[in-house]
Amino acid sequence: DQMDDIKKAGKVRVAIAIGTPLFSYADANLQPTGSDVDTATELAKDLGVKLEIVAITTAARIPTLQAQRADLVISSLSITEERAKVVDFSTPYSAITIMVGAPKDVKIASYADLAGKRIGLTRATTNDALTTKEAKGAEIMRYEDDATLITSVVTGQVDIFSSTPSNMGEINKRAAGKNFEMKFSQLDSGLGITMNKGEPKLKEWINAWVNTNLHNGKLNTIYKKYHGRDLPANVVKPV
Amino acid sequence: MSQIVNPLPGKLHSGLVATEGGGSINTAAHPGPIVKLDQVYKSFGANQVLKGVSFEVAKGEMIAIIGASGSGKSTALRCIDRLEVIDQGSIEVCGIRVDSPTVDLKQLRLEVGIVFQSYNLFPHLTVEENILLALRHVKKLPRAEAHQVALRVLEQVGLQEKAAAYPEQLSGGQQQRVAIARSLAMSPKVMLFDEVTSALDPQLTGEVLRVMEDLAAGGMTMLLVTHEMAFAKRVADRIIYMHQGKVWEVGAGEMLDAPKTPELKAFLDNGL
Amino acid sequence: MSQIVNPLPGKLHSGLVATEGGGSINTAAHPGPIVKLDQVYKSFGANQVLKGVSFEVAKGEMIAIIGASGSGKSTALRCIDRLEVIDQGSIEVCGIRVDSPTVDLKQLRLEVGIVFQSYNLFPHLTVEENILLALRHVKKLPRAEAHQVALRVLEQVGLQEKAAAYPEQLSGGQQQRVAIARSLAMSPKVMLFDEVTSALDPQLTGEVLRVMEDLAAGGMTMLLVTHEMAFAKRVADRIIYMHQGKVWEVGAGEMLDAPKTPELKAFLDNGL
Amino acid sequence: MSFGSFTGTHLLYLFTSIWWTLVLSAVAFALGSIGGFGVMLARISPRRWLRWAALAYIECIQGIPLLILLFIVYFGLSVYGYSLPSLVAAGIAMMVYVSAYLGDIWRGCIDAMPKPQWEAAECLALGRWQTLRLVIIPQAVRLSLPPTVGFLVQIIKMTSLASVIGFVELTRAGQIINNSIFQPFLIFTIVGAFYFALCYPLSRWSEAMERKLNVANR
Amino acid sequence: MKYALDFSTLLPYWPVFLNGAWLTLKMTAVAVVVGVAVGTLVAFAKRSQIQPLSRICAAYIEVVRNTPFLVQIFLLYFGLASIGIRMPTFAAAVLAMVINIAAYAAEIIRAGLESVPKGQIEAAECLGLSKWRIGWHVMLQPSIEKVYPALTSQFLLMMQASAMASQISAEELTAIANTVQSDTFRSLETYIVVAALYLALSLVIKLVTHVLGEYLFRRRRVVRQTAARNSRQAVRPPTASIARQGGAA
Ligand SMILES: Nc1ncnc2c1ncn2[C@@H]1O[C@H](COP(=O)(O)OP(=O)(O)OP(=O)(O)O)[C@@H](O)[C@H]1O
Ligand SMILES: Nc1ncnc2c1ncn2[C@@H]1O[C@H](COP(=O)(O)OP(=O)(O)OP(=O)(O)O)[C@@H](O)[C@H]1O
Ligand SMILES: [Mg+2]
Ligand SMILES: [Mg+2]
Repeated sequence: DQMDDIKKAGKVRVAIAIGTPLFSYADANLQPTGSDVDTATELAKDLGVKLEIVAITTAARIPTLQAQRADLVISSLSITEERAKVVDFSTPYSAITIMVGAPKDVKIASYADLAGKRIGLTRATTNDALTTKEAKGAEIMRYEDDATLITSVVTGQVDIFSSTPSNMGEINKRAAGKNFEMKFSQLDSGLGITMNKGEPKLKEWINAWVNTNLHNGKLNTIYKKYHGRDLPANVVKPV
Repeated sequence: MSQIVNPLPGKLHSGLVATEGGGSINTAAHPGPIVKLDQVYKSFGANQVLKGVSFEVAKGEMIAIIGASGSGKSTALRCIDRLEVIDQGSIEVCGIRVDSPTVDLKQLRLEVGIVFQSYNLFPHLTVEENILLALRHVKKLPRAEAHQVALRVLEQVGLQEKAAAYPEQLSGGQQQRVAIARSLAMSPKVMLFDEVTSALDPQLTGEVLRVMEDLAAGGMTMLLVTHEMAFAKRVADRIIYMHQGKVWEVGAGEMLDAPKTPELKAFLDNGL
Repeated sequence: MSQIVNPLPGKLHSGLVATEGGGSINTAAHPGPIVKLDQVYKSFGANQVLKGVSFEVAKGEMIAIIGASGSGKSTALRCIDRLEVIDQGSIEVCGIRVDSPTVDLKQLRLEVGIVFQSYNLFPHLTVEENILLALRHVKKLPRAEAHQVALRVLEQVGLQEKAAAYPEQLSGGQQQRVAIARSLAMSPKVMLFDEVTSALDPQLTGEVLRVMEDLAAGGMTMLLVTHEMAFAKRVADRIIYMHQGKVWEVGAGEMLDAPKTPELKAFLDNGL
Repeated sequence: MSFGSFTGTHLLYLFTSIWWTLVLSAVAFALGSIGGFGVMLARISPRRWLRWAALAYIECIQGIPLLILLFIVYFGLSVYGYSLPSLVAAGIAMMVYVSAYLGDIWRGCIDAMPKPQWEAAECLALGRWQTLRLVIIPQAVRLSLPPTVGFLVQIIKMTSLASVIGFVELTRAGQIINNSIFQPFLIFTIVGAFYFALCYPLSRWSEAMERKLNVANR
Repeated sequence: MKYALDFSTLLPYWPVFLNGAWLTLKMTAVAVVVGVAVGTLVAFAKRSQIQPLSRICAAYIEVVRNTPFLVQIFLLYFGLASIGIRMPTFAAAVLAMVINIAAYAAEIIRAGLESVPKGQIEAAECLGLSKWRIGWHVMLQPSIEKVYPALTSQFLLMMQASAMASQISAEELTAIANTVQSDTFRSLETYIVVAALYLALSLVIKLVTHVLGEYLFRRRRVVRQTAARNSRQAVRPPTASIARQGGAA
């Protein structure tokens, strides 16, 4: 039983893809930081064990879990049906908006407008799955993590991207004068803390923890600290 | 294409000077000797190798150069084909001033054929391709014509049946004969040979010497460095004995029987 | 460790057969010759090199094998030490059936010492280390004892003072003598020598031949391939002339003065 | 354009990550040498099946990118329940890869030893393993030094691939810094310079040794 | 935990895998052809008498050979873009590969050029062949023939190195693998399949280069056949020379 293992080891291994601005990234001192990192820290504290961050790439989030290299993944992982077939999700602890962004002077209003255009995104994300399915005829450029995507947009390798508002904020900070804006929203999705299947004890504890901390406002504080706004209402459900 | 034809004050020499007849398209007819060295000096660094070498080769003449190792024989030959640039003096080949900085190298090398001790065949080409290379790309002969020429020269050296072989499949003597054929194919006015048989067994040496003798009999102007005294004596019109970078003795084959200088005597006593 | 001692029907031979005395620890005393080849055949691919070679070497005998290049002399020697496996026939050395597939190679090679034209010293080891190598690792002698043996054999070949030198610091003749010493150190019952002086200058050849002569005088059983006719005639008890993979003539040294077969006559006329 | 800036902290971080590059290189080389030695022995074994097996191993491994081997080892070992730190995973993958190449290089060196040396040792009643250990290998080592050092350079460069499985060595450190300050040109130039500083002396050393060998053999 | 390999999930993806393999092959082919051409020029330039030119070439070769390909890719892709030079992924990946392989090829070809005996060049001069003709017929052709094995093993390493282009969004085989494994959650199986595909690709490249070598270098074939025909005498096995070691990692 994983819960017992964690307690016995005295540490919880949480896989986090460092390279997702605002959720999980390296600060000026190259220390991991972001809302997911804070969430993991709080969780470990409440669990009464030490936190060990397993740094991974975005595409490795689920394989790492399958490979038993981590006990949990807290890494802006959207809850989807496909993923739920192979791993277990907690109830949403946070949320992410997936959107298509582009410079102000580019006219895009829907998936149809993307045909024939190059759009950048991060491999093995919900953006990837959704855009690949919907944006027929677009040339999709897949990067290994959000940071590489941002580097590519900032350096001008691609102009149109599917990402999150927070990433767009980063891009706008770095690529002055391009004025990237949100063209349309693709999906609002809840993020789950992810664990292997068949761990009822662990799942129960995590769900309870998420619930508690949503209602005592702790998770909202963390979110607001990095993203500058409150968690969407559909995440913070009434009791 | 204009040559600097510079008729130097004529010098007497013992050879037979025939006036040039038909001649190739590019070279103006000139009355002088085919090859003429005048007070040629050449050093490698501090090592003065040629110290005022002068001699002439008349049309149709065959001259053998002999001398101890290091006496400058190869260097003299290399200077004639401008593989080395001389320091002082003048060299003229078929009316071309070889020492001039503006010498037309291509023209010079069409006039002169040279064969070395190491055969220097191109290993990745067949015997025929070795011969065709320059015919096609320098003389720009059409394929069929070049092929005819190649066959003719191969026959001349007795190797028609080896046309499709690669150099490594031939004996040393055969390779050397191909090298001669390759030079011949360009119809040079004069052929230079630098110890072409030194690397060969006595038996193979025979084949190559026979080819050279045929050539001489056919009227080719030839200048050869050799250690084969008997051959030199029998075939050469004149023999030049070089010693320490100078022409020490010149004469007909009989000079080997009665050397005038002690140096030549010592050389012959050692060598034979 | 049991040898297959297979007493073949005895064949007469002109040599002197001495019965084996003391013998080494591992080999059963056996009455026959030290080396015995019987109808040995050996081919390389389609090239049949040995075509029914038979001869015997008795204890203390010194036999010289002569013959033209390619006649199979080296191959015969190599077969005796099982560096080549024969196709047909039998070879027996000190009672060991060399042709048997289960032959005890280590035992065989303790009985036989062999020295080649190319000395094959180990270049990364000093002279003494070359000799010590097998003493320590095959004979498992303690260091001090092995050192004694090394000194003794080096003295035997007159090279005590070179013990610490590396092979490349020695002349060819010295290297060859070290190679002999290295073989001797293992106290073989028979020594094979394959043209051990062919690569040497006449002067260096002398040193090596003297060592071999001493060895023969000391009663070592020896089989040597050589081109040194004078030496063979003077020192060998018998001479074997091989021609085209066969033993063509056998006899004492005088047979060289009066060859019976035209082949040996031709060989001697060419070679001397 | 410039955002954030490259600070001393970053430089220090890169410096310390060189250490991990060196550690991984050392591990890969040490493990790879052991494996390579085994592969070499198998390649020259008198047993035919062993020679073939070694040949097949070499051919297979040399046909697969190290990146893929890394993924296979990283994910493969752990789905069977071995959860190893990425240093170990990278070390094992590189051992497999390096041993195929080193085994091949070393076999070439052994083959280049003159056959009479084998025969001379054999005639002194030395066994096969004794001959190899006492006569052949000591000589072959000299011959193998230049290509081995040359390959060490390859190994150092290969460690950059371990970045994709999250092992923080020089290249990964560069990526992490870039993700924070977005100055790829500067950062990767510095990273490249560090690699150059590590590899260039080794390359020159290897070349110098090779030249010396060639002169000695002439 | 017992894990059972299950490849059936990957079955629907075979066209995707083949696409990736095809792109890998295409990138490798273009890089090899252009790279060898550039490398040849660099090899001649490094031998040239013009000091600055030969120095620049030497520096280029050393820098490329002593830094990881991955770093070169990043530098080229992001670095050039951030100073205003932008290019499509395929072009960027192939350009990085060309820059890489050209340096290795230059070094290999230079070794070949150096092994052409001086006498042969002189012989060609004496036949009146021009500098260019000598460079092409007398120097380059036999050099290439000699170093062909070293070159082809470099091609294979380059094909493997192309896997790193996945890091800059080129959809070659490795990138495909990353996507497929995140779709199917079958990472081990995916990478095993991809390893097998790479192996198959390298066999294809070996086969192609072998056939090409037989076709281009007629001499080897002719000499071998004649030797086999003429003498059925057993030949001693040639001593293998030490494997030349290159690499693109
Ligand atoms: N390229 C060179 N650079 C420096 N020294 C040279 C060069 N070529 C020849 N020499 C020197 O010039 C001298 C004469 O050499 P050359 O080859 O002309 O002698 P040779 O008469 O042909 O002797 P041999 O009979 O040995 O061929 C020798 O001392 C040689 O060392
Ligand atoms: N390992 C081998 N493989 C193939 N052919 C061989 C081999 N060893 C020897 N031969 C051939 O066997 C024949 C006899 O060779 P061998 O060395 O026994 O002659 P030899 O009498 O010792 O001559 P030499 O006086 O030249 O040493 C030769 O034709 C040689 O080419
Ligand atoms: Mg000379
Ligand atoms: Mg022999």
